[in-house]
Amino acid sequence: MSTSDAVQGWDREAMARRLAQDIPNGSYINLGIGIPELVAKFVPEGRTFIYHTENGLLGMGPSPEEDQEDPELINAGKRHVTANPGAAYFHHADSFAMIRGGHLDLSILGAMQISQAGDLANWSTGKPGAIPAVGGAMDLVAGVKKVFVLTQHTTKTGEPKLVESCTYPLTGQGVVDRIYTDLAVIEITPAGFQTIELAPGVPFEHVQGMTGAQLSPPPASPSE
Amino acid sequence: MSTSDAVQGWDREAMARRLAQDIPNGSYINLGIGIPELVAKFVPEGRTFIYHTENGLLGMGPSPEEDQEDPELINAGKRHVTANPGAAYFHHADSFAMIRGGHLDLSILGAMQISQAGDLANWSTGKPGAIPAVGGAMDLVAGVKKVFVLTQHTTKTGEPKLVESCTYPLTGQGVVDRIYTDLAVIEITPAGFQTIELAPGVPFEHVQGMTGAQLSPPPASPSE
Amino acid sequence: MINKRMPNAAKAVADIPDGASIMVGGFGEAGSPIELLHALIDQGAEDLTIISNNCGSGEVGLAALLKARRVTKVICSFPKTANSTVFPELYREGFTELELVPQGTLAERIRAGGAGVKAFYTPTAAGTPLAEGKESRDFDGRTYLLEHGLTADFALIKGVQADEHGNVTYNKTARNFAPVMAMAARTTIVQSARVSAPGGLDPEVVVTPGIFVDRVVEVPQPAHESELIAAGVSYP
Amino acid sequence: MINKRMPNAAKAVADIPDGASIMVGGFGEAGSPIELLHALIDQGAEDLTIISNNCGSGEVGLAALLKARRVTKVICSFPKTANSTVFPELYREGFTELELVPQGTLAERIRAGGAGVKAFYTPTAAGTPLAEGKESRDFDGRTYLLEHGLTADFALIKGVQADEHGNVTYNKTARNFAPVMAMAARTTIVQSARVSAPGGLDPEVVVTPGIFVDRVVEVPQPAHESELIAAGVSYP
Repeated sequence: MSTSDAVQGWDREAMARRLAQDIPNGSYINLGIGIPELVAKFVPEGRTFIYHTENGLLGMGPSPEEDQEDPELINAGKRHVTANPGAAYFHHADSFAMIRGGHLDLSILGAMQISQAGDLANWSTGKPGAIPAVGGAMDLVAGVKKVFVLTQHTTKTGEPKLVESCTYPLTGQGVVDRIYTDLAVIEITPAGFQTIELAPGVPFEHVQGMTGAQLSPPPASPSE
Repeated sequence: MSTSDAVQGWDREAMARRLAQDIPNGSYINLGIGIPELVAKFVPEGRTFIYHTENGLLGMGPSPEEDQEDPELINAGKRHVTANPGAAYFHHADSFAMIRGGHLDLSILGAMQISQAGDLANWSTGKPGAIPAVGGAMDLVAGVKKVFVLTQHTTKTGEPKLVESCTYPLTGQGVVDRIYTDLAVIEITPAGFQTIELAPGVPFEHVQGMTGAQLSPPPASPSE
Repeated sequence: MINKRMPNAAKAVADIPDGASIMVGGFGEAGSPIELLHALIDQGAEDLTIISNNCGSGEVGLAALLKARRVTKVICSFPKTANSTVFPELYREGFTELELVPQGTLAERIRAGGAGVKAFYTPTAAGTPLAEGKESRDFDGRTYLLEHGLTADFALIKGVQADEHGNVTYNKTARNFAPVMAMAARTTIVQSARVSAPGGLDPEVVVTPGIFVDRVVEVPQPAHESELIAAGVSYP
Repeated sequence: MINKRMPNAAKAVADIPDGASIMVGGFGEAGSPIELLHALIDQGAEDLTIISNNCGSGEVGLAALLKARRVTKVICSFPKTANSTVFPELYREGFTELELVPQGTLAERIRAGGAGVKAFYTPTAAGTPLAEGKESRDFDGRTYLLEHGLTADFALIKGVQADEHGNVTYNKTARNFAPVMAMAARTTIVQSARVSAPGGLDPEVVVTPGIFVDRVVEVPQPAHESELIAAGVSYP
């Protein structure tokens, strides 16, 4: 199975922009490392999001000017950030109380695999000899109200990431609400993967072909 | 059983002064309501004690001048207090983390009954119709490193407070380390009540007579 | 833009329904949100469950809410205080039920509720009458009780300086239960002596981050229980 | 008089014995107590258990302590970072054992250890490989894991402003694990950029109250991991 060159779908920025449209004003959001960080660049007109970084800051702002960096003002990806007006610092137990206690509205994460039951695998390949490292991923998916996955539809080698059941070690069971890929927006429902929207010019059959489990087609009249 | 008029023992202030002598420099102390509060008046020369009040202040100072009172700076007995240099305010979960986590060196409490096994009853008579109220007493005796009871040796009607086993509802089991009364200093040992010291002019037999359980006499050569 | 400011206490508590569970900050009069409580009396909700360390004094604030026969259950560590006559009468009459919880267990249950910790083992109250009916377990030769996290529909708390994002600081020992109650309630309502735009509080000194707070109402000159009682006030 | 000030980092860590368990503050380089860690390398203690979110970067600070083969076990949520080569080698070699704990569970276990909470139920990691060998229990139809409080012999943490009673404040996201580690260690050692007499800190803004701190050492110009690495430093 390999990605067809003829079908382009959304690029990384378009994926992030598409996801951002589905976030209500005033949401408290934790952005995972990588593509999820791009979401902050595409806040829709008239909305304000507040970003939580689990290492102890609510109200995270953009990267600082180069000479304004503080080595002790960083995000979960250990990159320099700033604090917006209205920000607050707190310790790790309080930070994960926000996460575990269901106070955050949305967690946006990358993924290695997502099953049709909403299981997520994104922390380990399970290969012998690999250095295990989990960070806050298991806490986020267990605690945050909604979990959106933002990821390429397939791996770099063209393997499907949306599968019947995960073969990689799980981050959480039945935790994913929606998946935003380069090809489509897909909701996890009791009946499995439900296509909500296709990227422009991407046929449903193509997405199904790139998916390792049954995919329900999008509703007849798109809600857009 | 009634208190003999001929035997005086220590008065309330002398009891508090006697107890204060046994507290090491630098101790973190929670003072119960009533006689225990007097201990702060008798800090031995050269020592500093830091007072914790469970409603959220470490470094509690004495009562303020009359026109300097803040209705929101109070102690656990709801009396106006002050904050010494080096003080800190914190919330109740943190305050009881100090207590339950064993960070306080000493809790000084009043008592209704103390058993020879170190059980303490000091929160309820258990009478039907009484309004139950416990406050932080059970947390203090369960968590603080040492628990000293500071109390009259008998009730106002002459009943012994030191007993074989408590008849009132317990605050904690096996929690008391020492008892300071008007008549004696008594340690709880695996063998029961051990007299450490008698108040000046108080015969051991008198103390035994006022006690509802076997009392071991003080060591032959007093350590004083 | 995010602005959690409410125009007044009445609007802030307007949607509290009959049967709601409400955490009320304060230890004695320190931190008692008198104006929110009086607005709740005016509003009329009844059959309430109140989670609070005390049951108020005199006939103002929390005691006045009880006196108005709006509270059918309290979860509390110390319901009787020097000037407390309202609760004892309602309790003896059988109108208001009491769940008595040791003070530190109450604080920790509220924090657990807010932190997504379902239950925890504590040594407090093991071997006492307050352990009756509770699951216990021995670890390393000591007995611990299983206590469950506590949440509520609403929290009413009192800050000193807040901002429109809901960040809050407190005055001295008025802090007490407020930070953990703000975490544990589905809707947290704060009255604060001052409310600024975002940026008015140093992020290093915020005690309750705004994510835990839903509504903020400015009450510049809050009443103190003891002063109302001394003035002979009986609310309403 | 109470004065927890120590003359220097070497004296502050002098009594840490072989086999000690040590909580080390910091998330990435933010809050990493580099000077205390370097003093511990100089001091020579070995067979240490380190409890920390990461395992350090480059060959300075915590990574240098590992590289000196002093650490036989780490309890950690994310042992590999961009510049981390030391831990992977020791782990593959079998010299350093790893107990992997989700970040929030690690923080909560440390807080529980400090707060006298013996164990607690959390939903994090239920149904994952990190639940293996752990007790689980269903509440209201959801599965929770039983996690145990974590304590240590020592904590090494980094503050920005402290006083001689041991009250501490932190710099921005350098706060991270320090306040809970200070609670959970039997001996807590703080390096702080400034140390004042009692009264130098507003009681309202103290983050770690002095009761949790045993020793304070002033380190006015603390090094940053990234700057040492950029300068090619390999400690010692």
